[in-house]
Amino acid sequence: MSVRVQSEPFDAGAELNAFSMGAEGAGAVVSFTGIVRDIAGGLDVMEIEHYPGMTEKAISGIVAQAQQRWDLADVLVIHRYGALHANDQIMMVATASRHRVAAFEAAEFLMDYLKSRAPFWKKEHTKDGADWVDATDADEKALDRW
Amino acid sequence: MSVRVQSEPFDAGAELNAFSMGAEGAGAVVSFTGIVRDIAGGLDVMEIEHYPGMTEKAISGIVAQAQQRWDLADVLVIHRYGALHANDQIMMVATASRHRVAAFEAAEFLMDYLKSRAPFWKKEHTKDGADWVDATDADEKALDRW
Amino acid sequence: MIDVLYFAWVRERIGEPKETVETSAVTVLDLVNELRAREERYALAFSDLSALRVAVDQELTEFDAPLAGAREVAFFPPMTGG
Amino acid sequence: MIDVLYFAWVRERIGEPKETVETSAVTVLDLVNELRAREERYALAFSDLSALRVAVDQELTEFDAPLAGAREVAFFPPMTGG
Repeated sequence: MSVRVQSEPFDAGAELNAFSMGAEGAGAVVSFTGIVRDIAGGLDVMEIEHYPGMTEKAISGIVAQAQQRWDLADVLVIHRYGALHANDQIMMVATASRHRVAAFEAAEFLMDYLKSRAPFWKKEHTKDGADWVDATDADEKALDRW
Repeated sequence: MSVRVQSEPFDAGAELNAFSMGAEGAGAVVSFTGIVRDIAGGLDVMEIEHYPGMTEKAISGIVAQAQQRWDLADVLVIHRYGALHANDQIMMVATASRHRVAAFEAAEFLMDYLKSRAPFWKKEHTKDGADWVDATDADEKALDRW
Repeated sequence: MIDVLYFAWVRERIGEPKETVETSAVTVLDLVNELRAREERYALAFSDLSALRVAVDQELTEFDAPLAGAREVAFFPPMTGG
Repeated sequence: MIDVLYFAWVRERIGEPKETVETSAVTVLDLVNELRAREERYALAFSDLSALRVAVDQELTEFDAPLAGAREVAFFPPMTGG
Protein backbone atom coordinates (compact mmCIF):
# COMPACT_ATOMS: atom_id res chain seq x y z
CA MET A 1 0.00 0.00 0.00
CA SER A 2 1.23 3.47 -0.80
CA VAL A 3 -0.57 6.64 0.34
CA ARG A 4 0.79 10.07 -0.53
CA VAL A 5 -0.68 13.45 0.38
CA GLN A 6 1.27 16.20 -1.33
CA SER A 7 1.03 19.68 -2.81
CA GLU A 8 3.31 18.88 -5.79
CA PRO A 9 1.96 17.65 -9.11
CA PHE A 10 2.43 13.98 -9.95
CA ASP A 11 2.91 12.13 -13.24
CA ALA A 12 -0.06 9.76 -13.45
CA GLY A 13 1.46 7.75 -16.30
CA ALA A 14 4.79 7.23 -14.54
CA GLU A 15 2.94 6.33 -11.34
CA LEU A 16 0.76 3.82 -13.21
CA ASN A 17 3.79 2.15 -14.78
CA ALA A 18 5.71 1.92 -11.50
CA PHE A 19 2.60 0.59 -9.76
CA SER A 20 1.95 -2.08 -12.43
CA MET A 21 5.59 -3.20 -12.36
CA GLY A 22 5.44 -3.62 -8.60
CA ALA A 23 2.11 -5.44 -8.43
CA GLU A 24 3.30 -9.03 -8.77
CA GLY A 25 0.84 -11.65 -9.89
CA ALA A 26 -1.78 -9.09 -10.83
CA GLY A 27 -3.72 -9.65 -14.04
CA ALA A 28 -5.71 -6.43 -13.77
CA VAL A 29 -4.70 -2.87 -12.92
CA VAL A 30 -7.30 -0.11 -12.68
CA SER A 31 -6.46 3.56 -12.29
CA PHE A 32 -8.59 6.60 -11.65
CA THR A 33 -7.34 10.15 -12.16
CA GLY A 34 -9.32 13.13 -10.94
CA ILE A 35 -8.87 16.37 -12.87
CA VAL A 36 -9.87 19.93 -11.88
CA ARG A 37 -12.86 21.02 -13.96
CA ASP A 38 -13.81 24.62 -14.56
CA ILE A 39 -17.50 23.91 -14.21
CA ALA A 40 -19.00 27.38 -14.08
CA GLY A 41 -16.26 29.00 -16.20
CA GLY A 42 -13.74 31.52 -14.93
CA LEU A 43 -12.10 29.26 -12.36
CA ASP A 44 -9.00 30.99 -11.13
CA VAL A 45 -7.80 28.66 -8.40
CA MET A 46 -9.16 25.46 -6.90
CA GLU A 47 -7.90 25.54 -3.33
CA ILE A 48 -7.76 22.22 -1.52
CA GLU A 49 -7.52 22.30 2.25
CA HIS A 50 -6.85 19.18 4.27
CA TYR A 51 -6.29 18.06 7.85
CA PRO A 52 -2.59 17.21 8.20
CA GLY A 53 -2.15 14.20 10.42
CA MET A 54 -5.66 12.90 9.98
CA THR A 55 -5.57 12.78 6.17
CA GLU A 56 -3.02 9.99 5.75
CA LYS A 57 -4.62 8.09 8.62
CA ALA A 58 -8.12 8.34 7.13
CA ILE A 59 -6.94 7.30 3.66
CA SER A 60 -4.94 4.38 5.04
CA GLY A 61 -8.04 3.26 6.94
CA ILE A 62 -10.11 3.35 3.74
CA VAL A 63 -7.41 1.39 1.88
CA ALA A 64 -7.30 -1.19 4.69
CA GLN A 65 -11.06 -1.67 4.36
CA ALA A 66 -10.67 -2.22 0.61
CA GLN A 67 -7.91 -4.76 1.22
CA GLN A 68 -10.17 -6.67 3.58
CA ARG A 69 -13.02 -6.79 1.07
CA TRP A 70 -11.05 -7.61 -2.08
CA ASP A 71 -8.00 -9.68 -2.89
CA LEU A 72 -5.66 -6.87 -3.92
CA ALA A 73 -2.02 -7.22 -4.95
CA ASP A 74 -1.45 -3.51 -4.26
CA VAL A 75 -3.16 -0.14 -3.83
CA LEU A 76 -1.90 3.39 -4.54
CA VAL A 77 -3.54 6.65 -3.48
CA ILE A 78 -2.10 10.09 -4.26
CA HIS A 79 -4.07 13.21 -3.27
CA ARG A 80 -2.92 16.79 -3.67
CA TYR A 81 -3.72 19.84 -1.57
CA GLY A 82 -3.01 23.53 -2.09
CA ALA A 83 -3.69 25.75 -5.09
CA LEU A 84 -4.70 23.91 -8.25
CA HIS A 85 -5.89 25.14 -11.63
CA ALA A 86 -8.26 23.90 -14.32
CA ASN A 87 -7.02 20.67 -15.93
CA ASP A 88 -4.57 19.96 -13.10
CA GLN A 89 -4.64 16.43 -11.77
CA ILE A 90 -5.98 16.44 -8.19
CA MET A 91 -5.60 12.82 -7.25
CA MET A 92 -5.22 9.30 -8.43
CA VAL A 93 -6.06 5.83 -7.22
CA ALA A 94 -4.69 2.57 -8.59
CA THR A 95 -5.64 -0.99 -7.68
CA ALA A 96 -4.10 -4.28 -8.78
CA SER A 97 -5.71 -7.67 -8.48
CA ARG A 98 -5.76 -11.06 -10.11
CA HIS A 99 -9.21 -10.37 -11.51
CA ARG A 100 -10.72 -7.35 -13.18
CA VAL A 101 -13.89 -7.24 -11.09
CA ALA A 102 -11.96 -6.91 -7.82
CA ALA A 103 -9.69 -4.22 -9.27
CA PHE A 104 -12.66 -2.20 -10.58
CA GLU A 105 -14.80 -2.56 -7.46
CA ALA A 106 -11.95 -1.69 -5.11
CA ALA A 107 -11.08 1.43 -7.13
CA GLU A 108 -14.71 2.58 -7.07
CA PHE A 109 -14.97 1.87 -3.35
CA LEU A 110 -11.82 3.90 -2.70
CA MET A 111 -13.11 6.81 -4.78
CA ASP A 112 -16.51 6.80 -3.09
CA TYR A 113 -14.92 6.87 0.36
CA LEU A 114 -12.20 9.39 -0.52
CA LYS A 115 -14.91 11.74 -1.81
CA SER A 116 -16.70 12.04 1.50
CA ARG A 117 -14.64 10.39 4.24
CA ALA A 118 -11.14 11.76 3.73
CA PRO A 119 -10.63 15.24 5.25
CA PHE A 120 -10.31 17.40 2.13
CA TRP A 121 -12.30 20.51 1.30
CA LYS A 122 -12.41 22.31 -2.03
CA LYS A 123 -12.81 26.05 -2.49
CA GLU A 124 -13.33 27.57 -5.92
CA HIS A 125 -11.89 31.02 -6.51
CA THR A 126 -13.25 32.92 -9.51
CA LYS A 127 -13.14 36.58 -10.42
CA ASP A 128 -16.57 36.88 -8.74
CA GLY A 129 -15.37 35.58 -5.40
CA ALA A 130 -14.68 32.33 -3.61
CA ASP A 131 -17.00 29.50 -2.59
CA TRP A 132 -16.57 26.25 -0.74
CA VAL A 133 -17.75 23.33 -2.85
CA ASP A 134 -20.78 21.69 -1.26
CA ALA A 135 -20.82 17.98 -0.61
CA THR A 136 -23.52 16.34 -2.72
CA ASP A 137 -26.26 13.91 -1.72
CA ALA A 138 -25.11 11.72 -4.61
CA ASP A 139 -21.64 11.40 -3.09
CA GLU A 140 -23.09 10.51 0.30
CA LYS A 141 -25.50 8.01 -1.23
CA ALA A 142 -22.68 6.40 -3.23
CA LEU A 143 -21.49 4.84 0.05
CA ASP A 144 -24.73 2.89 0.46
CA ARG A 145 -23.84 0.28 -2.08
CA TRP A 146 -20.80 -0.95 -0.16
CA MET B 1 -12.23 7.40 -30.05
CA SER B 2 -9.02 5.51 -30.66
CA VAL B 3 -8.87 1.75 -31.27
CA ARG B 4 -5.57 0.00 -31.90
CA VAL B 5 -4.98 -3.69 -32.53
CA GLN B 6 -1.26 -4.40 -32.63
CA SER B 7 1.39 -7.02 -31.92
CA GLU B 8 3.89 -4.51 -30.46
CA PRO B 9 4.04 -3.71 -26.76
CA PHE B 10 2.62 -0.38 -25.60
CA ASP B 11 3.52 1.98 -22.76
CA ALA B 12 0.40 2.15 -20.60
CA GLY B 13 1.64 5.17 -18.64
CA ALA B 14 2.52 7.19 -21.74
CA GLU B 15 -0.83 6.21 -23.29
CA LEU B 16 -2.69 7.27 -20.14
CA ASN B 17 -0.96 10.66 -20.07
CA ALA B 18 -1.60 11.35 -23.76
CA PHE B 19 -5.21 10.26 -23.36
CA SER B 20 -5.80 12.48 -20.31
CA MET B 21 -4.22 15.48 -22.03
CA GLY B 22 -6.51 15.05 -25.01
CA ALA B 23 -9.74 14.49 -23.09
CA GLU B 24 -10.91 18.07 -22.76
CA GLY B 25 -13.41 18.90 -20.07
CA ALA B 26 -13.06 15.51 -18.39
CA GLY B 27 -12.96 15.41 -14.62
CA ALA B 28 -12.44 11.67 -14.41
CA VAL B 29 -10.17 9.30 -16.31
CA VAL B 30 -10.30 5.56 -15.68
CA SER B 31 -7.82 3.08 -17.13
CA PHE B 32 -7.71 -0.68 -17.14
CA THR B 33 -4.56 -2.66 -18.01
CA GLY B 34 -4.70 -6.41 -18.57
CA ILE B 35 -1.52 -8.34 -17.78
CA VAL B 36 -0.57 -11.91 -18.75
CA ARG B 37 -0.69 -14.14 -15.68
CA ASP B 38 1.12 -17.43 -15.37
CA ILE B 39 -1.78 -19.09 -13.60
CA ALA B 40 -0.76 -22.73 -13.58
CA GLY B 41 3.00 -22.03 -13.54
CA GLY B 42 5.38 -22.76 -16.38
CA LEU B 43 3.75 -20.50 -18.97
CA ASP B 44 6.07 -20.27 -21.92
CA VAL B 45 4.02 -18.24 -24.38
CA MET B 46 0.52 -16.80 -24.32
CA GLU B 47 -0.50 -16.78 -27.97
CA ILE B 48 -3.28 -14.41 -28.94
CA GLU B 49 -5.05 -15.04 -32.23
CA HIS B 50 -7.49 -12.55 -33.69
CA TYR B 51 -9.66 -12.01 -36.75
CA PRO B 52 -8.02 -9.23 -38.79
CA GLY B 53 -10.65 -7.00 -40.30
CA MET B 54 -13.39 -7.95 -37.86
CA THR B 55 -11.42 -7.10 -34.72
CA GLU B 56 -11.24 -3.31 -35.17
CA LYS B 57 -14.84 -3.29 -36.37
CA ALA B 58 -16.11 -5.27 -33.37
CA ILE B 59 -14.18 -3.12 -30.88
CA SER B 60 -15.35 0.11 -32.53
CA GLY B 61 -18.93 -1.18 -32.30
CA ILE B 62 -18.51 -1.86 -28.59
CA VAL B 63 -17.01 1.60 -28.05
CA ALA B 64 -19.91 3.19 -29.98
CA GLN B 65 -22.36 1.42 -27.67
CA ALA B 66 -20.51 2.77 -24.63
CA GLN B 67 -20.58 6.27 -26.10
CA GLN B 68 -24.33 6.02 -26.53
CA ARG B 69 -24.89 4.92 -22.96
CA TRP B 70 -22.50 7.30 -21.20
CA ASP B 71 -21.39 10.87 -21.70
CA LEU B 72 -17.75 10.22 -22.59
CA ALA B 73 -15.16 12.81 -23.55
CA ASP B 74 -12.98 10.09 -25.11
CA VAL B 75 -12.30 6.35 -25.21
CA LEU B 76 -9.08 4.44 -25.92
CA VAL B 77 -8.74 0.71 -26.56
CA ILE B 78 -5.42 -1.02 -27.31
CA HIS B 79 -5.35 -4.81 -27.69
CA ARG B 80 -2.32 -6.88 -28.62
CA TYR B 81 -2.12 -10.16 -30.53
CA GLY B 82 0.74 -12.56 -31.17
CA ALA B 83 3.17 -14.14 -28.72
CA LEU B 84 3.11 -12.71 -25.21
CA HIS B 85 4.83 -13.76 -22.00
CA ALA B 86 4.01 -13.67 -18.30
CA ASN B 87 3.75 -10.08 -16.99
CA ASP B 88 3.38 -8.61 -20.49
CA GLN B 89 0.59 -6.11 -20.90
CA ILE B 90 -2.09 -7.57 -23.20
CA MET B 91 -4.46 -4.67 -23.50
CA MET B 92 -5.68 -1.43 -22.05
CA VAL B 93 -8.86 0.57 -21.99
CA ALA B 94 -9.21 4.21 -20.94
CA THR B 95 -12.36 6.29 -20.55
CA ALA B 96 -12.76 9.99 -19.81
CA SER B 97 -15.92 11.66 -18.59
CA ARG B 98 -17.08 14.61 -16.57
CA HIS B 99 -18.10 12.29 -13.74
CA ARG B 100 -16.41 9.34 -12.14
CA VAL B 101 -19.41 7.02 -12.25
CA ALA B 102 -19.70 7.28 -16.05
CA ALA B 103 -15.95 6.76 -16.51
CA PHE B 104 -15.94 3.67 -14.27
CA GLU B 105 -19.10 2.13 -15.70
CA ALA B 106 -18.03 2.66 -19.30
CA ALA B 107 -14.61 1.09 -18.63
CA GLU B 108 -16.24 -1.95 -17.03
CA PHE B 109 -18.75 -2.23 -19.87
CA LEU B 110 -15.92 -2.11 -22.43
CA MET B 111 -13.94 -4.77 -20.57
CA ASP B 112 -16.95 -7.07 -20.22
CA TYR B 113 -17.70 -6.84 -23.93
CA LEU B 114 -14.07 -7.06 -25.08
CA LYS B 115 -13.71 -10.26 -23.05
CA SER B 116 -16.38 -12.17 -24.91
CA ARG B 117 -17.47 -10.17 -27.97
CA ALA B 118 -14.22 -9.10 -29.61
CA PRO B 119 -12.66 -11.84 -31.79
CA PHE B 120 -9.57 -12.78 -29.77
CA TRP B 121 -8.58 -16.25 -28.61
CA LYS B 122 -5.88 -17.11 -26.12
CA LYS B 123 -3.70 -20.21 -26.22
CA GLU B 124 -1.35 -21.07 -23.38
CA HIS B 125 1.87 -22.84 -24.28
CA THR B 126 3.70 -24.59 -21.43
CA LYS B 127 6.39 -27.26 -21.41
CA ASP B 128 3.54 -29.80 -21.10
CA GLY B 129 1.78 -28.68 -24.26
CA ALA B 130 -0.60 -26.05 -25.49
CA ASP B 131 -4.24 -25.38 -24.62
CA TRP B 132 -6.82 -22.91 -25.78
CA VAL B 133 -8.17 -20.89 -22.88
CA ASP B 134 -11.86 -21.67 -22.32
CA ALA B 135 -14.39 -18.89 -22.14
CA THR B 136 -15.92 -18.78 -18.67
CA ASP B 137 -19.58 -18.65 -17.63
CA ALA B 138 -18.65 -15.71 -15.41
CA ASP B 139 -17.44 -13.70 -18.42
CA GLU B 140 -20.63 -14.49 -20.34
CA LYS B 141 -22.81 -13.65 -17.33
CA ALA B 142 -20.95 -10.36 -16.83
CA LEU B 143 -22.83 -9.03 -19.88
CA ASP B 144 -26.21 -9.47 -18.18
CA ARG B 145 -25.85 -6.41 -16.02
CA TRP B 146 -25.67 -4.02 -18.98
CA MET C 1 -18.74 -18.79 -53.76
CA ILE C 2 -18.12 -17.79 -50.22
CA ASP C 3 -14.97 -17.44 -48.10
CA VAL C 4 -15.06 -19.60 -45.00
CA LEU C 5 -12.65 -18.72 -42.18
CA TYR C 6 -11.72 -20.74 -39.12
CA PHE C 7 -10.07 -19.52 -35.92
CA ALA C 8 -8.47 -21.02 -32.81
CA TRP C 9 -9.18 -24.73 -32.28
CA VAL C 10 -11.71 -24.77 -35.12
CA ARG C 11 -8.89 -23.76 -37.45
CA GLU C 12 -6.67 -26.45 -35.98
CA ARG C 13 -9.30 -29.17 -36.40
CA ILE C 14 -10.15 -28.16 -39.95
CA GLY C 15 -6.46 -27.85 -40.72
CA GLU C 16 -6.58 -24.56 -42.57
CA PRO C 17 -7.46 -20.94 -41.77
CA LYS C 18 -9.52 -20.21 -44.85
CA GLU C 19 -11.10 -21.79 -47.90
CA THR C 20 -13.44 -20.75 -50.65
CA VAL C 21 -16.57 -22.85 -50.87
CA GLU C 22 -19.04 -23.32 -53.72
CA THR C 23 -22.39 -23.48 -52.00
CA SER C 24 -26.07 -22.77 -52.43
CA ALA C 25 -26.69 -22.92 -48.67
CA VAL C 26 -29.52 -20.62 -47.60
CA THR C 27 -28.50 -20.32 -43.94
CA VAL C 28 -25.32 -20.72 -41.94
CA LEU C 29 -26.69 -24.02 -40.63
CA ASP C 30 -27.16 -25.31 -44.21
CA LEU C 31 -23.51 -24.50 -44.86
CA VAL C 32 -22.44 -26.24 -41.66
CA ASN C 33 -24.37 -29.36 -42.73
CA GLU C 34 -22.74 -29.32 -46.15
CA LEU C 35 -19.32 -29.06 -44.55
CA ARG C 36 -20.10 -31.80 -42.00
CA ALA C 37 -20.99 -34.16 -44.84
CA ARG C 38 -17.68 -33.58 -46.57
CA GLU C 39 -15.07 -35.12 -44.31
CA GLU C 40 -14.53 -36.38 -40.79
CA ARG C 41 -12.48 -33.31 -39.74
CA TYR C 42 -15.46 -31.06 -40.50
CA ALA C 43 -17.89 -33.35 -38.71
CA LEU C 44 -15.54 -33.23 -35.72
CA ALA C 45 -15.07 -29.45 -35.75
CA PHE C 46 -18.82 -28.89 -36.04
CA SER C 47 -19.94 -31.68 -33.70
CA ASP C 48 -21.21 -29.30 -31.01
CA LEU C 49 -22.56 -26.03 -32.34
CA SER C 50 -23.21 -24.72 -28.82
CA ALA C 51 -19.40 -24.56 -28.47
CA LEU C 52 -19.09 -22.45 -31.61
CA ARG C 53 -19.77 -18.89 -32.66
CA VAL C 54 -20.30 -17.60 -36.18
CA ALA C 55 -19.78 -14.28 -37.92
CA VAL C 56 -21.20 -13.42 -41.34
CA ASP C 57 -19.35 -10.64 -43.12
CA GLN C 58 -17.50 -9.91 -39.86
CA GLU C 59 -20.64 -9.45 -37.76
CA LEU C 60 -21.48 -11.91 -35.00
CA THR C 61 -24.72 -13.70 -35.77
CA GLU C 62 -26.69 -16.92 -35.17
CA PHE C 63 -26.59 -20.25 -36.97
CA ASP C 64 -30.01 -19.66 -38.50
CA ALA C 65 -28.84 -16.42 -40.16
CA PRO C 66 -29.35 -16.21 -43.96
CA LEU C 67 -26.32 -16.33 -46.25
CA ALA C 68 -27.84 -14.40 -49.16
CA GLY C 69 -25.27 -11.90 -50.42
CA ALA C 70 -22.66 -12.90 -47.83
CA ARG C 71 -19.03 -12.96 -48.91
CA GLU C 72 -17.39 -14.24 -45.74
CA VAL C 73 -18.42 -16.65 -42.98
CA ALA C 74 -16.21 -17.33 -39.98
CA PHE C 75 -16.45 -20.10 -37.38
CA PHE C 76 -14.66 -19.98 -34.03
CA PRO C 77 -15.01 -20.84 -30.36
CA PRO C 78 -16.33 -18.32 -27.80
CA MET C 79 -13.94 -15.38 -27.64
CA THR C 80 -11.43 -14.96 -24.84
CA GLY C 81 -10.11 -11.44 -25.26
CA GLY C 82 -9.32 -8.82 -22.67
CA MET D 1 -7.12 21.34 28.04
CA ILE D 2 -7.98 20.24 24.57
CA ASP D 3 -6.89 21.39 21.11
CA VAL D 4 -9.83 22.46 18.97
CA LEU D 5 -9.27 22.63 15.20
CA TYR D 6 -11.45 24.20 12.54
CA PHE D 7 -11.37 23.60 8.78
CA ALA D 8 -12.86 25.13 5.64
CA TRP D 9 -15.75 27.55 6.26
CA VAL D 10 -15.89 26.64 9.93
CA ARG D 11 -12.32 27.92 10.24
CA GLU D 12 -13.26 31.07 8.36
CA ARG D 13 -16.29 31.76 10.57
CA ILE D 14 -14.39 31.14 13.78
CA GLY D 15 -11.51 33.21 12.45
CA GLU D 16 -8.70 30.87 13.45
CA PRO D 17 -7.54 27.35 12.56
CA LYS D 18 -6.79 26.16 16.09
CA GLU D 19 -7.13 27.05 19.72
CA THR D 20 -6.55 25.38 23.06
CA VAL D 21 -9.63 25.25 25.25
CA GLU D 22 -9.96 24.72 28.97
CA THR D 23 -13.05 22.57 29.33
CA SER D 24 -14.72 19.96 31.46
CA ALA D 25 -17.15 18.99 28.71
CA VAL D 26 -18.10 15.31 28.82
CA THR D 27 -19.19 14.99 25.20
CA VAL D 28 -18.48 16.79 21.94
CA LEU D 29 -21.94 18.35 22.18
CA ASP D 30 -21.13 19.76 25.64
CA LEU D 31 -18.04 21.38 24.16
CA VAL D 32 -20.05 22.77 21.26
CA ASN D 33 -22.52 24.30 23.72
CA GLU D 34 -19.72 25.87 25.74
CA LEU D 35 -18.25 27.37 22.57
CA ARG D 36 -21.65 28.58 21.34
CA ALA D 37 -22.13 30.47 24.62
CA ARG D 38 -18.82 32.28 24.22
CA GLU D 39 -19.25 34.57 21.26
CA GLU D 40 -21.47 35.23 18.29
CA ARG D 41 -18.94 33.81 15.78
CA TYR D 42 -19.08 30.44 17.56
CA ALA D 43 -22.89 30.50 17.73
CA LEU D 44 -22.90 31.21 14.01
CA ALA D 45 -20.37 28.51 13.09
CA PHE D 46 -22.25 25.92 15.17
CA SER D 47 -25.79 27.04 14.31
CA ASP D 48 -26.58 23.90 12.28
CA LEU D 49 -24.81 20.78 13.47
CA SER D 50 -26.29 18.71 10.65
CA ALA D 51 -23.99 20.73 8.35
CA LEU D 52 -20.94 19.83 10.42
CA ARG D 53 -18.74 16.82 10.96
CA VAL D 54 -16.51 16.16 13.94
CA ALA D 55 -13.32 14.17 14.52
CA VAL D 56 -11.95 13.31 17.94
CA ASP D 57 -8.23 12.53 17.95
CA GLN D 58 -8.35 12.42 14.15
CA GLU D 59 -11.12 9.82 13.93
CA LEU D 60 -14.53 10.75 12.52
CA THR D 61 -17.19 10.42 15.18
CA GLU D 62 -20.62 11.71 16.30
CA PHE D 63 -21.57 14.73 18.38
CA ASP D 64 -22.57 12.54 21.33
CA ALA D 65 -19.09 11.00 21.50
CA PRO D 66 -17.31 11.25 24.88
CA LEU D 67 -14.31 13.54 25.25
CA ALA D 68 -12.62 11.67 28.10
CA GLY D 69 -8.91 11.44 27.34
CA ALA D 70 -9.21 13.27 24.03
CA ARG D 71 -6.40 15.63 23.04
CA GLU D 72 -7.76 17.00 19.79
CA VAL D 73 -11.24 17.78 18.47
CA ALA D 74 -11.82 19.05 14.94
CA PHE D 75 -14.92 20.61 13.39
CA PHE D 76 -15.47 20.91 9.66
CA PRO D 77 -18.11 20.72 6.92
CA PRO D 78 -18.78 17.47 5.00
CA MET D 79 -15.66 16.52 3.11
CA THR D 80 -15.29 17.13 -0.62
CA GLY D 81 -12.19 15.20 -1.61
CA GLY D 82 -11.49 13.11 -4.67
